[in-house]
Amino acid sequence: MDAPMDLRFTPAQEAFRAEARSWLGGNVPEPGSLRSLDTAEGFEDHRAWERAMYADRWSVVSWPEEFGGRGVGIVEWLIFEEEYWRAEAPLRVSQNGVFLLAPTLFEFGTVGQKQRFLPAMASGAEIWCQGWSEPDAGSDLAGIRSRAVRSPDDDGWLLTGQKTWASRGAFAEWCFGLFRTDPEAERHQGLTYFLIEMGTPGVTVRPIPQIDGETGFAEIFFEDAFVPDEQVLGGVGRGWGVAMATAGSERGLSLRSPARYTEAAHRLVALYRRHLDDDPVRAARSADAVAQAWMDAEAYRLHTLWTATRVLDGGSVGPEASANKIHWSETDLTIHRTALALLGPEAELHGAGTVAPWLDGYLFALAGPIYAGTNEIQRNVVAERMLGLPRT
Amino acid sequence: MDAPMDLRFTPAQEAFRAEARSWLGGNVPEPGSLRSLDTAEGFEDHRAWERAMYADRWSVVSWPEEFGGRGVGIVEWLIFEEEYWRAEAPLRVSQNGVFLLAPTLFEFGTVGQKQRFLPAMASGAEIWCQGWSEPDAGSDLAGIRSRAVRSPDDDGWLLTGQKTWASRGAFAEWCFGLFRTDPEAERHQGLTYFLIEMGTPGVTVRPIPQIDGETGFAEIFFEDAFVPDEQVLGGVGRGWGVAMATAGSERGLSLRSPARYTEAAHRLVALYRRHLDDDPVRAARSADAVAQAWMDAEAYRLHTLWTATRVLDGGSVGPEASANKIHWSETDLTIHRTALALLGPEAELHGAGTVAPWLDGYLFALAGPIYAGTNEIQRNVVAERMLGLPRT
Amino acid sequence: MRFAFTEQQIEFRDAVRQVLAKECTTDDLRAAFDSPAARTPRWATLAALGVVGLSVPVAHGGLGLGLVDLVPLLEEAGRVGLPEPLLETTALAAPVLAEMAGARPGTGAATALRLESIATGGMAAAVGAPGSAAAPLAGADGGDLFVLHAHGADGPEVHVVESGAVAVVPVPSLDPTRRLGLARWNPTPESRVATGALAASLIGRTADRAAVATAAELLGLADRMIGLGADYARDRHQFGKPIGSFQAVKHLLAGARVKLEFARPAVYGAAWALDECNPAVASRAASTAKAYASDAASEAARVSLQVHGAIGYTWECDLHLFLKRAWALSEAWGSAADHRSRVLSSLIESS
Amino acid sequence: MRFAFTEQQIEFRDAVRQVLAKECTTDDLRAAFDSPAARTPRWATLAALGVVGLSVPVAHGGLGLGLVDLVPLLEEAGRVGLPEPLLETTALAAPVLAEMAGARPGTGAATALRLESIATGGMAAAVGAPGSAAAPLAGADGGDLFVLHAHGADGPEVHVVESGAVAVVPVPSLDPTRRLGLARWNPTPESRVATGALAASLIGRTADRAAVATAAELLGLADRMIGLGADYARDRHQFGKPIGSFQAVKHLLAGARVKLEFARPAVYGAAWALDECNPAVASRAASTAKAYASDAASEAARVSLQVHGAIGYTWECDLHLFLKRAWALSEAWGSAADHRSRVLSSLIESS
Repeated sequence: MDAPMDLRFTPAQEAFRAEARSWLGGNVPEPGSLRSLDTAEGFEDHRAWERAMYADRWSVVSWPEEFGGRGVGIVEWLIFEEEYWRAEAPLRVSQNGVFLLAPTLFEFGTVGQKQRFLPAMASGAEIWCQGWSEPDAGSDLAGIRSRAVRSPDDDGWLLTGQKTWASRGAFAEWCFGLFRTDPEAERHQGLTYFLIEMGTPGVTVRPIPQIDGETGFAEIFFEDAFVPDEQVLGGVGRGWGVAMATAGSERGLSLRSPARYTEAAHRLVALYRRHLDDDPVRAARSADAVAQAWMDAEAYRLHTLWTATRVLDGGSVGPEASANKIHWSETDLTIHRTALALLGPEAELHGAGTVAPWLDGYLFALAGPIYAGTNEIQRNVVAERMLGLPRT
Repeated sequence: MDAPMDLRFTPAQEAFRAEARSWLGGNVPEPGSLRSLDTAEGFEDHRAWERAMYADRWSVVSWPEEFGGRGVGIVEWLIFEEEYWRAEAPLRVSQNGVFLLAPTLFEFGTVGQKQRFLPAMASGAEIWCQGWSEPDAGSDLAGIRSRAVRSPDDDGWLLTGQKTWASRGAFAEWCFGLFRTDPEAERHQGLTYFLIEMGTPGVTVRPIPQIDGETGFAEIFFEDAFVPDEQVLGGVGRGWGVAMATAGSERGLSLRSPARYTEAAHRLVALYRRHLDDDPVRAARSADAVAQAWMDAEAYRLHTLWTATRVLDGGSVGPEASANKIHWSETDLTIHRTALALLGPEAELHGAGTVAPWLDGYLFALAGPIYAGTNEIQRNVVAERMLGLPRT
Repeated sequence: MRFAFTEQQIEFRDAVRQVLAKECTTDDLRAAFDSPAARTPRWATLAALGVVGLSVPVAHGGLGLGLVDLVPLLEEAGRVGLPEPLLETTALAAPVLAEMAGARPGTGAATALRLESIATGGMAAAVGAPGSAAAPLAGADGGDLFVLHAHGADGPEVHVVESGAVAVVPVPSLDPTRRLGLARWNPTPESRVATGALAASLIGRTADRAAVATAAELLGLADRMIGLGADYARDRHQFGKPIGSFQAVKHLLAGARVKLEFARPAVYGAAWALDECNPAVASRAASTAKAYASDAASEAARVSLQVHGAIGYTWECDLHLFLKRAWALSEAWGSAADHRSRVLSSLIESS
Repeated sequence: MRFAFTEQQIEFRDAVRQVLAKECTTDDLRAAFDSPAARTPRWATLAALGVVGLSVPVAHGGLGLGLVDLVPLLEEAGRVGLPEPLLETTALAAPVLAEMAGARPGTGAATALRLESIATGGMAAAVGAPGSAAAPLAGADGGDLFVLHAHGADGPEVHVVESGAVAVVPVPSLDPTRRLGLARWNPTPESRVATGALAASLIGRTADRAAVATAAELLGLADRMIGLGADYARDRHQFGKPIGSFQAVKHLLAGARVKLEFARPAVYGAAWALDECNPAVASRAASTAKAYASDAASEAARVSLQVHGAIGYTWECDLHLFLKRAWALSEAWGSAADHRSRVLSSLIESS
């Protein structure tokens, strides 16, 4: 821990980058060639891409080799992400599993659970969705009402209730979710974290059309759906603590790598440059915002490297995950809003060539301050846990 | 009420404007020639200016003639204000009396009170300060603890307690303030509105130096200070309702006429223009903010004309006063912050020629979101009374 | 000085509000999203009320009224997300035709017929923005009458053509009721209604009218989105109480409401300036109005979506019907930043 | 890749923090506001600790360390509002002299003496910003050593002169410890230390170092102001509870804290880039750092004042001691907007 500060990557890390870049260069599908993730066919297109990555051990580089990874560290993972976004590779259909559930499985899962679930997750054979929010439990996640009662044979649980806003829920094979196993306990207690096969009798799905007409997420209904004891993660009644570990991942390091934003900022600068050639006076009005957007992404990159070093030194990520979530969600909005301002009246053109990625990205970015805990909730966390202000 | 919309002033109004402009042109002291309001000498300089205005019936144009005014309407008052600010006339040392107390006196005062207090207020013979906030009652004004008990002779009240943030408090002759006359009553009840002579035995003043080193406001201590019954305004125990009328004035129309902001915005445009000649690239970075500042002032002017017409038609100003206060305080900050950005590193130069009015104005503007009810409190009012959201 | 609408203007607005509350529900709006059209039965109703022909001269079957009269109705159109092209037809095309009819009585027949057809609801328009000949026009897909610009030998020209003479390539918008399209056509001496200085002035005044009319619709949209957000915040409970009792939610909505409060007089004042003042003053007022209304509506959209949370992101929640229109209109006929830039140029020229 | 301070750097910072907590209290700061000076007993203490001579080469009595080592100490200086010119002397003047001593061993004697004097606390500096020859310099009033710019026949020149050769006209700042002054002097061949390309490079690198060093002080100032605001919000009660339990107050402070969180790595990364990378990369990083830190400190100032309410507006509340420094340093050596503009130019050139 006493080496001097050095933001350069090591030769080994640069070699890893070169290998990743080379593989991605030869294998990434033509941008736009996969059908929409929100259709059954598109889902399979994306699954095939996961399978291809897995075949050459690129789908989960930071996992141990026994589960299909390369056992590399967090810095190499960040390098891989940079290359992945630079290559304009497809959105990861297995994202909920690989980035959210997997860190939790590594921390809380039994040996058997890891062996059962991780390789199939890494290969795309089993796609996961998240079953946390309920119609009346959003920001107030501890208000969960879906319940689980012991099965008659005492070998598992019968789940009943309704989950909502499950991204990929329409086509996923598996779902991880929180259910109330002790109706007597206090709000944050008596919750249990379950791994549920979507094909289980008693589980039905209703896709929810989004604002853009696509079916991005779904409601999941449970009626006495049986889940065996082996599919409890982290112990009965301990679901809240296990879930908070996942929530930290979603807000923090693992879901939103900086590359997503640094690449978008890079494309924004290119867009600005083109508009500067076409209509310099109008483009110049966006100059300040373009610079801010680029700096926001750059600050996020540096902050991530700072956090990664702390994690490598044995530190942990606490309420900074909430600061992180506020920053990346606002950065995403700044980048896309600035792009739409540059595009001007063109910005409403749905599905049009150069506009489409910016408009789609804007619609996606708009959800950023809402999902994974609204930014209002995150600001409460920052105020209470980073600044010591009293709870309301 | 069925004349068509017409934002032009009538010939009579334009004649009034011409008369005001002519008088101000011949009488306004050289800008900067009066000593600081926050010194005893400067206070007298400003009092002399009030006396001069009063002598020619320009100090309170909208008041009835019997009290020293011209009996003109709200539109003429707005016109006078435009001319006043355009002429760079001095700050009004009698502002608390003329703009805050007077509307309340007209509404709630007895004939005797009006005759006793209004002319001396109009002539500057008696300058008023405000005694509302207390060390523990700021945003929570209803938390007032200063109290009044009946005098032994039952001909008045004995006041005890502490008031703070009294602008002009160091030199004023009179104070209007709220005291608790019924210690048993609920928070908003049992309060009474008193008019208090500062020379009363038992009243002492401690000036509070401000952030800029000037003594802008003061604490006022009361120890069994006797106030006769004739100096109760609006009835014993009715102080809250009377005070809210004054608060509406402070937030709304009468304290902050648009001319203050439209003139500042006009000077900002001139400053921008000068910088555009000196360093066009750097100045251009402020272009958007300069335009926004000018528009904010213009929108405030139009909103005031809109409200003035409603008032002339017999309407009243409700929670819009809170929206108003948020807007003018933010406008003032926008204007001055933009000016300081144009000035760049010069902006820290205290007391320097061209910088001084902008830096002083910025320091004053910074207090805007705080006094007269913080903007946080105003947003609560807008949410609850304009949007019907539930009280917390 | 009198800055208020007349009782008659308010009565007309209230009558239109009542009709639209019935005839333009969110169910109707969803139907319009599925199959957008210009001349619907609702359009006929508005024509019968005199709304569509409001700025058509009385001699041609209209009410012969000005922008001050129209603005409250456009605000109502915004409030319900009216999918028909009231803005393009009544605020923009009709005044151009009316001016032609007055200025060149000789060209009378065709222009008069078109004005009468507008007033009776028989023609709906699309109007080109200055300097964007290659850009899609709102209302073009399915439009009857086109007011277009061309660059002729003597500079700018204004042409009026009917749908038979225009090939329209539809362009998808996030809001299908915008009926965007690229118009291809051949300018002819017959289609030309103005050249030179007159054309330049007409194009400039049309852009100013468009800025104010769009701003008026944005006021209605902003009010509606804030209202939807406030309704939801009263109904939705979390942590055992309505989310509208949380200060964070209150202050989001209050901030948007304050912006709307100050946008309104700016828009009304600009409408009056366009009806009554010289072009320089009117242009600056129009730009102030559009900049303010665009920002107010953008903020209302952002805040309402944030208050709704995930439900606001779904097709089944009504919010998106207004969000999409607000996003489109915020940028249409000049963004807030474009108009701030115009305001500043005008201030510098006149100072 | 390793992005952290070393244990040694952290220990040094903690030691300096401890000393400053005792030697630079707000009472001390008030005394400094009353009679500002450069070489105070506190300055001697800092010199004895090696802080003042940190970037003076070992051969001349300093520690010979870089900006990465200095930045955590500047952050501490900001946290306590240190009134002495650590930034000007240690971050800016010493590296210029060190480079001269290395590049032109012939000029040795005077430069070596000055470096040694800096390291022992015997000289405090003022440094001119590029392109602002007529602007007041921080630390000039009462300064010992001046690094100044002139325009010579071959372009820009850098000169080093001592107080005897400079006439300083004091200029009042809102923060008297800035000791602003206008420096009048006669450039001579003896005072000249660099010309042409070397001078241009030296001026550019000095500006970049100044941006990062100022940014580091702003981090400490922002942290202090947020801390004062949070302390007050815990203590102050209204409506029967601490104001810090109101969501509006929480979110104000949280927003400022998040900005600070992301400004920190930007500043640390820029310090490293200035020590290790090519000038173009280093300049862009320096501008990013200054823009971020200026905005973070401005936001912290605004928010802390708002949370304090009227008491924050008084001389007796400590807040203003930090507000004024933050306002001055946010604009010094380039505002956030100036640096954003530099960042964008650099991105466009390199894209």
